[in-house]
Amino acid sequence: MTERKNYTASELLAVMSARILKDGQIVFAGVGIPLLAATLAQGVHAPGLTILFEGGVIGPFVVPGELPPSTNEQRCTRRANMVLPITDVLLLLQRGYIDVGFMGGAQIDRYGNLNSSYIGDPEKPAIRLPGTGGGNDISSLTQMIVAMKHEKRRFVNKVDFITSPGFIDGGSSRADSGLIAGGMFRVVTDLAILAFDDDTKEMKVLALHPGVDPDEVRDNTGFDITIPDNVGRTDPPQKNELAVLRNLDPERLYTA
Amino acid sequence: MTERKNYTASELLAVMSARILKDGQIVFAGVGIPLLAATLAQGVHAPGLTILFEGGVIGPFVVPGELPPSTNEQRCTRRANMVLPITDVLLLLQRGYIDVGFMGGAQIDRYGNLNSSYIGDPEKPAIRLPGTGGGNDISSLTQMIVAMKHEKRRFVNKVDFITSPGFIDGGSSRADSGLIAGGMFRVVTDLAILAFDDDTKEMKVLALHPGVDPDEVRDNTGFDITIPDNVGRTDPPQKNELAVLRNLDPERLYTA
Amino acid sequence: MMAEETLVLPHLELRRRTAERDRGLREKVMSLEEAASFVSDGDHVALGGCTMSRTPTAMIWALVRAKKKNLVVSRSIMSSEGEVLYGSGISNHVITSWFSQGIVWGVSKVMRHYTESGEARFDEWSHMSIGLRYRAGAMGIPYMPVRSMIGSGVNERLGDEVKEVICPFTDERLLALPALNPDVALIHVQRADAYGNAQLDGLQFMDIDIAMAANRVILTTEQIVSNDSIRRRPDHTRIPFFTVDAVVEVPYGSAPHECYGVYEPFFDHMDTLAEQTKKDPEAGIKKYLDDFYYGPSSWSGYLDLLGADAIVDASRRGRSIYND
Amino acid sequence: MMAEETLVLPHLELRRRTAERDRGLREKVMSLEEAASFVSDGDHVALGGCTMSRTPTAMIWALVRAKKKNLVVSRSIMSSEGEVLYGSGISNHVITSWFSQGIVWGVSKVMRHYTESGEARFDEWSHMSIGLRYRAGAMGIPYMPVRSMIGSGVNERLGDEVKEVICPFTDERLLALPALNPDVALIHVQRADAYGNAQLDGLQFMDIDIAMAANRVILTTEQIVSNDSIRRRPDHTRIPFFTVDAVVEVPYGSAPHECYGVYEPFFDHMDTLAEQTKKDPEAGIKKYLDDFYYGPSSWSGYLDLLGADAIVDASRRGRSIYND
Repeated sequence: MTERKNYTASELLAVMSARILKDGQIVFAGVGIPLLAATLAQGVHAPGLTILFEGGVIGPFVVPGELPPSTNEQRCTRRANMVLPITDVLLLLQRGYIDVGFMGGAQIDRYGNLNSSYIGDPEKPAIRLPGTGGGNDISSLTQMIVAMKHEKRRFVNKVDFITSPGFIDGGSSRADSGLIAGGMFRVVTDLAILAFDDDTKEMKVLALHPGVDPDEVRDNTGFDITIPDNVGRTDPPQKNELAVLRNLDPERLYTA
Repeated sequence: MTERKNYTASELLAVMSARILKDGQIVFAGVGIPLLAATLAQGVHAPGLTILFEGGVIGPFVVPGELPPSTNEQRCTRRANMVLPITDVLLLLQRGYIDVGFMGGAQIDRYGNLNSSYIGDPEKPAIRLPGTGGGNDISSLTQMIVAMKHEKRRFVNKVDFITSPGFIDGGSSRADSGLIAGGMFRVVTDLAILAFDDDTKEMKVLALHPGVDPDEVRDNTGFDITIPDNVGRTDPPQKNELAVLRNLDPERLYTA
Repeated sequence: MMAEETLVLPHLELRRRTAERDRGLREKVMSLEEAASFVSDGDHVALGGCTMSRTPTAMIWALVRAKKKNLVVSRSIMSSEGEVLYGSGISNHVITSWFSQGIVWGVSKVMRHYTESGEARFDEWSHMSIGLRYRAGAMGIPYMPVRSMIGSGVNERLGDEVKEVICPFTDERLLALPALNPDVALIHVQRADAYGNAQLDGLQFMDIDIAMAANRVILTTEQIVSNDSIRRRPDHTRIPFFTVDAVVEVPYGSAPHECYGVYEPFFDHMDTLAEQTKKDPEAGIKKYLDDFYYGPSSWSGYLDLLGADAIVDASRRGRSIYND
Repeated sequence: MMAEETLVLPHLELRRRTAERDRGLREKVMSLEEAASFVSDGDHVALGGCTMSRTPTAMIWALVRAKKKNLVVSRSIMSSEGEVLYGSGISNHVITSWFSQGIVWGVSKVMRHYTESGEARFDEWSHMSIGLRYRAGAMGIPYMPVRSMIGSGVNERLGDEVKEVICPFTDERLLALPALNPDVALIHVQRADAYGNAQLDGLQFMDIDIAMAANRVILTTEQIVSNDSIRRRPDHTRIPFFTVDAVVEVPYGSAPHECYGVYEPFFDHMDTLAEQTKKDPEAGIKKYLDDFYYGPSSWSGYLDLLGADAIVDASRRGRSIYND
């Protein structure tokens, strides 16, 4: 990332994540990059995409410049089709109505497990993080997209604590544990788009972002990561994508 | 019942049932006599009594002359405090919020089991009756009052089929079957008020209605029934009770 | 009894069927006849409403006319629509807690005729058990523990369709009710938008759980409103659009039953039906079907037969709930 | 971890406690101070709302002033009220799925200080698991089967508080969540009548299940309305009177958090709190309590400290949800 770019790392994250979403999908989104990306997708290529919030909201439209501070306040309900109790909106995941769960991540490992609970030993943590929120339920019950900054301390060989399960120990271990549906689909970073091997369930690079060298990914990943020779390349963020995004977050609360 | 009376058998049933209800109770009522009796109780001695209907209604007031045809139509919701889904109103029974379940009966046996499903062998019934409705849930989950006509064919030694459980085979058999709460409290008929022995759970006469001879009860009961020597006597329906009742059902749909 | 292996859909199969559905925000307004194509012979069809309330009469009318076969039909409580199911032959297997025209008309002679002769099945569950079966289906769990139905003949007759479970915390014995995920749900509401977002006034019965549990939902509605009006009161939406596959505008779509706040039951019509099926239930219900189901060329033709007087009277009574 | 024998109340004990309550239709309007007497030291207190929405701030304020002790407090998601619980010492044990002031302020330094030092417990459950624990409690069943939380560290750390169960129909492995019946629920609503019939606008969170599950409910409300107005729209009532033990009228009772349609969060106040607790979390939260909890002589005094400008601004933003 040595070239000068006309977008921030967060904007890149939002644009690249948005492109993965498909029209007609039902997307369970967190605030921040996931919400921005899902709203961006609606504005650019997926007008029939539906956003759900864990606070109990189906099909809202975000008012530009009024991004909600969490998924549990009235700003989340603007022009929504329906609001319902938290437990019921989460049960839609269990019932199978949701195509994609989409959230940010603090720490992820080679099998896509996420940690947002403890840094260090849970019995005596160096840092107590806020915890799972809806993350555990979403990642347990549907196909996941995670958007996060690509840093070595965030991409670790094994998370200190599995808050939101990915493929656990890889292979069939997720299903063996009793999680028979869902699983990690994509991890989107400011360097690359990552996927998981069909058999081993190890993270691998699917495509590199513009100007990103494979070594840059290796250097910023805390475990050996597969980068195929024929690895893909993403197209840079387009003007219309950035324009929609900047209209949504003019104060750059989430895209600084 | 040879004397001339200024009330019908149904009116007697309604009045005698109403007197058993206490102020402040929450009563899950069926239509017909139970609803009339509960509304009568509200008007005479229990203004703070709350009626619930299985259609999903909490605390309605019945409009005189507009008795609902079942517990599932809008007439049931007049001036109600709340309406809610059927499953949720029934779950209030399971949670333990309800003091009394109050319904009519087609056939009852010595242990208070009710049948409203089959006359004869269920595999090849002589008569297929409409079935349980909420009866099974109510009688399984709370203390019950049943109001019914006292006839030999209705008071049988053993019901053809247990639609709504009373004390099953008597003794501890109800609790042993897994029904750890609730049970039959009173059966009100046009001849007497009946209760159940604390130990054997057999039906017995608690009080006889005005002018009723013990033999009249024996003759109209299909099993040996205990009538203690010191059996009680109920007071005849009072003017104010009958006046409230007749105002509620001026066309005598349920009190003919 | 139903074969045990098909009683509860394995979770992955339930999810596969759900994933296949087009759940995007899209218009799905169509005619009764078009909507009838969403019901296949042999389907499990769940009916919204209860007894004489918000019965999806118009959709049943369309299914009868489309000569569907071997439907298994479940509902909280069945009224005259159950007689229509048996009489028309589109279903000879119903699952419900209570089945008659209504308390005031005594025991249904049509129900008695078909069940006592063995021509049709009437599987009896407790009221709450049916509700909790739909709810488990709506929640995506395969069973729901319950404290009811235990110890009764109702339970006994269901055989392996219910199972005893032990609470792992309290060691209490409970009954496990099998989740019910109907193939199709027919639900009638006061208003919905073209996408299928539905608002229900008054009594909700088991409709929300049924909609969430079913694999397809056909919504009939008194009125189609704009999506804008739905979005102004999102806390009034009870059924979300992505559960719905067809939206049909059918004024008086529950007649001769009631639709809360819009019309009460057509009592005279119900009286006539009860009278007509008293002596010879089979002939009586066949004549009823000939007159009201096969006779008219359209739903308006059906309403013509009910008559303007009756429609006005039922509407006046229906609206009166909001008079004070 | 909690002793297993007290994790789920045996059903007969739950019923006994419920039967003892005066559930008749009666007025129960009282002051915050009077309502505080319904909370005993050591009680399990469930909070309605979620994050910065419909937090029962005023009631927590009253409990802090009444110097309650050893409360175990559960909520879907905790925000700054959790910092108040820890800082005031009325609870050193919370059960929730997420605990910080809010995403925009980063990780709560107060939460970190008390949990990392071992002074306080923060039991983490998944969001839906907490909801289903309340729901099982509301339904009167001792456990709820679920497909979530399995395989995670969250599950593992809960030890015997969760159990594996096998579906008797599909043989699928599920997790059994223990029912949660709080001793007391604190719920803030937009309006309620003097009997405790409550209406909630907008997001409902887990409040209805909490109210049904709890053994006592303290309702604070922006406004007390007549029972007549409740009875005109019975399908808007969300919490029935007989679950409620106290009704307290407290305008701005969720400030500095929001009450849907009435006011949005007091963001500047939240900024100040975050800033003030950044360097020395313990001193910062103590000062906050001194200023806002112990300082004012009444709830209006608390609102005075928030200031008219902030109240007007939060109200304008809150009401704006109905502007289009």
